[in-house]
Amino acid sequence: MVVINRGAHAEPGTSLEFKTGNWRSSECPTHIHAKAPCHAACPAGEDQQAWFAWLQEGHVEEAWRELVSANPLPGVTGRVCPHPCETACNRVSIDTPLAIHNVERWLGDEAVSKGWAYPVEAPAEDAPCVAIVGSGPGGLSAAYHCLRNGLRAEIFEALPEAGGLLRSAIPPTRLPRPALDAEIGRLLALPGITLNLRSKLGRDVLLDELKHSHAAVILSPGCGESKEWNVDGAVPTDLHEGLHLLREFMDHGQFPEARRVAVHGGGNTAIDLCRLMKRHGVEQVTLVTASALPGPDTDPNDLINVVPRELEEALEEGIEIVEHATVKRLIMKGSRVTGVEIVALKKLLGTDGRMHRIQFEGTERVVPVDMVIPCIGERVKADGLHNLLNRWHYLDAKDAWSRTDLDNIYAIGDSRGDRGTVAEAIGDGRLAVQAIAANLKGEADPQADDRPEMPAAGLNKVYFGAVKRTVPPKLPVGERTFEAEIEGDIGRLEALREATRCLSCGNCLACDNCWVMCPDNAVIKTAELAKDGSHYLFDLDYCKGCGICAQECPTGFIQMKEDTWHEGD
Amino acid sequence: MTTTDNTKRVARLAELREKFGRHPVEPQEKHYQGGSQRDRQPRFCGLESGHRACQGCGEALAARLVMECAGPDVMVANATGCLEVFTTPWPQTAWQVPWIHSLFENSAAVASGMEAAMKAKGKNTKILAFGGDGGTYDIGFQALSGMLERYHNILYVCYDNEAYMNTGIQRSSSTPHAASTTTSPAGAERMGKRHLKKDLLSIIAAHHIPYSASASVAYPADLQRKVRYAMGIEGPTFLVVHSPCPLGWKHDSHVTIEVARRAVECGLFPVVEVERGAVANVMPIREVRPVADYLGMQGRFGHLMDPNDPRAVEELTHLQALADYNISHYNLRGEGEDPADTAGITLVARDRAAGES
Amino acid sequence: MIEYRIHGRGGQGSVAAAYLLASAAFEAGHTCQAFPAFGAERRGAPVTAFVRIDNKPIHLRSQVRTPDFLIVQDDTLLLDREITDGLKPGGAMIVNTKRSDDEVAEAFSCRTKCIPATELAMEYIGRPIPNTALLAAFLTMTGHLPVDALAAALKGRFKGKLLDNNLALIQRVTGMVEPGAWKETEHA
Amino acid sequence: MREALEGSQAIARAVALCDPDVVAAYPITPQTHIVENLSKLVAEGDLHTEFVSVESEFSAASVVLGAAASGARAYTASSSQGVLLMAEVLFNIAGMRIPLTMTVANRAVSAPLNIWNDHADSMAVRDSGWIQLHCENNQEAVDTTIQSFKIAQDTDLPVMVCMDGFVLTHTMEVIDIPTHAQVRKWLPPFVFKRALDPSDPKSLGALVSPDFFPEVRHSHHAAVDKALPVIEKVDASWAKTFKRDCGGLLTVEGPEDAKVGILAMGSTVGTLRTGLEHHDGPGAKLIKLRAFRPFPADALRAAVAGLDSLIVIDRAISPGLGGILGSEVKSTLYGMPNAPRIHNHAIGLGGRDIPESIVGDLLSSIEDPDAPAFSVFDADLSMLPPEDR
Repeated sequence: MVVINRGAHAEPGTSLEFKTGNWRSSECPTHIHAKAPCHAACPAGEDQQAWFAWLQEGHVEEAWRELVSANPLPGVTGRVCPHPCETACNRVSIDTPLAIHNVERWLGDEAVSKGWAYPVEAPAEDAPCVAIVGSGPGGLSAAYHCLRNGLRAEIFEALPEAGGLLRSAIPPTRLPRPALDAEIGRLLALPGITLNLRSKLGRDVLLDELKHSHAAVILSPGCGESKEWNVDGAVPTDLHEGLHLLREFMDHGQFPEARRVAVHGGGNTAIDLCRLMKRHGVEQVTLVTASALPGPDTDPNDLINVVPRELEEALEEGIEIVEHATVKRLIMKGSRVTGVEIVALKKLLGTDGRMHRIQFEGTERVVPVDMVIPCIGERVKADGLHNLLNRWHYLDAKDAWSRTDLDNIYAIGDSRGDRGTVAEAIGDGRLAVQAIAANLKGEADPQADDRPEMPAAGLNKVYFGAVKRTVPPKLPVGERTFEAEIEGDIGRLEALREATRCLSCGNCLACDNCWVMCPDNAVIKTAELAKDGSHYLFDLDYCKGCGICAQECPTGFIQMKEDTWHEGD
Repeated sequence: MTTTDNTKRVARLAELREKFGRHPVEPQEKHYQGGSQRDRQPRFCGLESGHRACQGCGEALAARLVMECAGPDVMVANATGCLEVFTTPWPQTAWQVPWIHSLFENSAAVASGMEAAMKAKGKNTKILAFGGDGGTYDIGFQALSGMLERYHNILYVCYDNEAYMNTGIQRSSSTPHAASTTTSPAGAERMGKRHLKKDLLSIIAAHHIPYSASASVAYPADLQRKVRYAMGIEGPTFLVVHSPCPLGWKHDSHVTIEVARRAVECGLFPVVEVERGAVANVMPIREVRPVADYLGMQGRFGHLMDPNDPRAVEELTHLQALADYNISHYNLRGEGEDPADTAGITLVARDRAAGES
Repeated sequence: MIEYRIHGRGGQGSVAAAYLLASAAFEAGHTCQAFPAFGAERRGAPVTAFVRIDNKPIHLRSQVRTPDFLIVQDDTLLLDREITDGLKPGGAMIVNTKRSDDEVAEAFSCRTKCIPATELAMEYIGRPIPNTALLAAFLTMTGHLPVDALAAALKGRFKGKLLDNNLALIQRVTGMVEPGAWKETEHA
Repeated sequence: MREALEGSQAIARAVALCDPDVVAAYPITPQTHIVENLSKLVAEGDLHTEFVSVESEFSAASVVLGAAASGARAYTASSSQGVLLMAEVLFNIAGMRIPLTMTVANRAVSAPLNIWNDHADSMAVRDSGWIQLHCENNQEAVDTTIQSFKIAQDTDLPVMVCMDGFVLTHTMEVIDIPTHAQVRKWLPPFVFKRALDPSDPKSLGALVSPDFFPEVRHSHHAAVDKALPVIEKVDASWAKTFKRDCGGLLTVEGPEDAKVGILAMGSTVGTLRTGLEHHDGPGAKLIKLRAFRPFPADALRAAVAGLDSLIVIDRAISPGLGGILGSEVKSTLYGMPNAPRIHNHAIGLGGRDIPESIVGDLLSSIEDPDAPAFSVFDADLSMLPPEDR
């Protein structure tokens, strides 16, 4: 019963009895920790936004620990990765992407120099042991993630040194050996990892044995054999294919004599080879690629698959690149090559709905060369794996966890045939081990991270100004040798400064915008971190659903979603 | 946390009671539950939730921001208008401070009386007077001018949403030129309001009071700084806060802040500070927007957006000229304070953290 | 009850004269009532004020239509022949003028006393306010209020030199007129 | 102490005796002298109050509203157009049940412009919900002013002390002004329970929906109604202390067996009394109505019992109806057995001088069977063209 008081006055704050929450027509604000696009794009599974958040607060070691929770080799990927994270970075919509790659490398090197401990514990003595074939980035990642999952790892490497293609195929100008050795060394020294060198599958150890002796087998042999090169007409008897030449050069520092060279292919191996040969004294190096060079209208699917920086440096160094072309025929003088006939080519959609490479008749021309080097990709060496290889000489992995048709056998990295980067191999290793660990515990496969990605349009860019991207030091073309690393270290100050450029896509910045700008006082600030990782709660008893908080959230962490609230909830 | 805060509140109440000579009473448990998260907010909540403002109301936001840094030792005189109606539907009130509503046009005079009462009783409780643009620019203007002239120790805050919104969007002297309202509708003969927005701040400044300023809900930290500054001044101070009205301006409720921000960025609502009649400070616009960016978001200017209508083009050009005038008159173009100003500015404005301007 | 009507011009202090007379009556122990003929007149315009003096409460609020006495503050007002309208038979008029009593009395057919009050005021007070001189002459002639009551009333209004000058003026005027000359009118 | 004082000066002195915390007023003839005298008291240091020199009557009313709502004893004064300019605030003060005092120096309302006395101004706001008390003379005005502060805070209602402009405000008469000590002893300090106060923050002036409005309105009506005994009690208490009263709600004078009565408010009563004293013939009862709001219906019925005719004097008219007081008296007496016949006349509009001889004219007019139910009694209709009569 209402009792009307004198003059009809009201007692303070009584409006709280009136729940305006039921005014929301359809949507209510929700905290959504969407994937930052860098994270979504990272094959290794790093959450760059998360470790940048640590850096923003000046916690460098925490940033590294966050980073290596997914990728144990930041010193390596920070040098060799084509960094799709930067391509995806939302800062592009304001100025230029974050220099994630450079900061990652700095973090990796910092960890080595400071001797920070990897965030792992020694597995129990009787912990299940996983056999890993190959010590390339995939194998090393798998071994590391075994430790993170409480498993032991035993690596079988055919060569006398660990590292796989990191050692055999990547020139020290991109990945100096001391940096590689230091990071791999620290990783392999972790308790719970056993490394067997010179243990070649099919010769020193058999797959069937491993299947029985170990809880699971991860095959990470890499691609050690070049693909067959199809070209019309005759080929020289001394035809060298690219990977082979590269390895030879790594081991002996020598290339066959040639004045003018044509390289056929479009990957990092091809570019590395071109640059090394040019530096070695070859007058003219021509790369013939079916893909396109980057340009404003270039279809990403058509883009040449090399690290952009490497491509840029190659052009700086005078490599000639013929895009949208293929080698049709070799011009021979006896057993010697005197030229290559190249023809224009493009990937076009066929009537069957698939992409086809179409050569255009009448566009043929001849480039005079002394040597032609096919560098069109590699495939798995069959040793010890005969019955597992498919018709293209790859291992068939059927899911995201890299399972093969055989129980407890996983195939990761380049050997899957659908991979091409160090980061992908590292990601494969992590996922395969997570599946194995779950499997051993009798659990279902781990949930894939199906969070939506935060698009640039989801941010409120008003709150972010333009900031210049860090520019790493670089050796001038004239000073580039075969050993000295071309790109330099950005240093602590630049790394921390670069971190301030991160937009924290989809992550709460605790900027207070929602708390400050709610006309209905329906955002509650909490001292403790709430479950969703922010310091704010929505008081849906009063939220009218105006959407200001979502609109003004700088990072898109607040989004308007379908309302599920009922009064009294 | 709970106990500390409750202890603080009880101590504060005791202090106030001491000051006002009241018999101590326990805090009313009903509305100060102490234990809830809501009661532990690290800010003073003078305007509570549960008020009946529209979704995305700029005025409700502005009033809340003002109260945060003004209260609790204040008393408010509120003119008739949306703010009054949506906060105090009897038997409820959203106010946590002493508050009185009398009439549309007398909040400045009622506040004068309250201030005189405080003086007579030797108390220094600050008096606030609130009014909308109708109650300030128009019907309450005389009372306001009198209050300023008599030099009462009052902070007058005008929540400027540029029309009589409470009665259904009729034009006021604060309505911008060419805006369509229910009493200045756009039609075949007329392009909305025929007259200009009154330059109230200059008129207020001509009273040579210690401090008068404009602010915008889009820049809450700036707004709150101005309130704190005014609170510290012994004498009359005046603040006009640009407060978008989604209903009257005809924009979506979620873009309230964005609309207000663009008003500042295009120069149509200059954010300035005036001390003793002289412009002391302005909020610089780093990147000046065309007025169309601001006007185009709002239905009240919809009739100006037809590039094929020469009348629309003329009015749009006129508004652009008015904005340009403001920019040159107040010298608004420039660097300085980050325009995207929030409470957590250091966390957000990465360019500033990076040392770039 | 004795009723008075005071004629003057805006700015000459007609109301003040009425209040002064009423105050004097109060000082002498009477009840009194004094009020102007309320108007919106400006400086120089003819104005009227009224005084009632009695020994019991005065309830009547109407203007004085049949005065016992007239006090005329400015002889230019004599141009208005109606100035003596309603004057009770046997009533008397005191006029601020340099003219002779007879001249004015003849013109208006009533008992008249002329006092050059402005000149006297200028001499004693330095301002052309005729009230003190007129009232002093009037009270001396009627005798129904002691002149001391006027002095007391003046003491409630003025201080220092101004008061002394006014009191000196009273002394001077009382010597100029015949005490009790109009006394019988009190019983009229 | 008895003094010969101008009415306005006496009112200013009376107000000062009540120690008001806040005074706000705007000058208007004939209220001006009250404000001037208050200003002078402040200037001389005889009155310590916050004197707010506002820019309009509207603000004057608003200022005292704000001040009283903040727990201050507040006072204002106005007249005529000023009262009408205040009208909106006056309704507001009463509706919010805020206790304060206002003196109205009653004056006609223009057009045509007229600065002289009648009751059109206070009548225009009679429905505002204020208590309205009329004073016959300046002694009553002084006493009622002091009483009004007590009545206001005892009832949580504003009180309008109505005194005739010029006729009282500009008239000097002998008035007994109480001492400060006496008033302080008699008048309790100001208390307003709902006062704005940061340690107990209430909201005043809320929006009341149709769900509650009739109840709130009724409570206001009941409160004004219930002020009747308060007014009587306060006057009685005053009389006990100061040995004089103001006549409570109304007073009746004259022969017990009189068949004719005259009812009036304000200073007119004095002239009528004098007129009756001097009138030959059977005596008449004189009824002085002091409380116009609340309207003392019961007291009035008792006062008129036994009368055959009652002449009701109005000092304001409601064009198209006639006298306002007359109409209210009629409606009050309606249905009363042997109710007197009402003769309603407006006199003295716009300051028309009321001679004592009017009593005779009034009394003889009731003999005329063709007399209209209402007339502007002292108007010379021959001055009007026939079509405008």
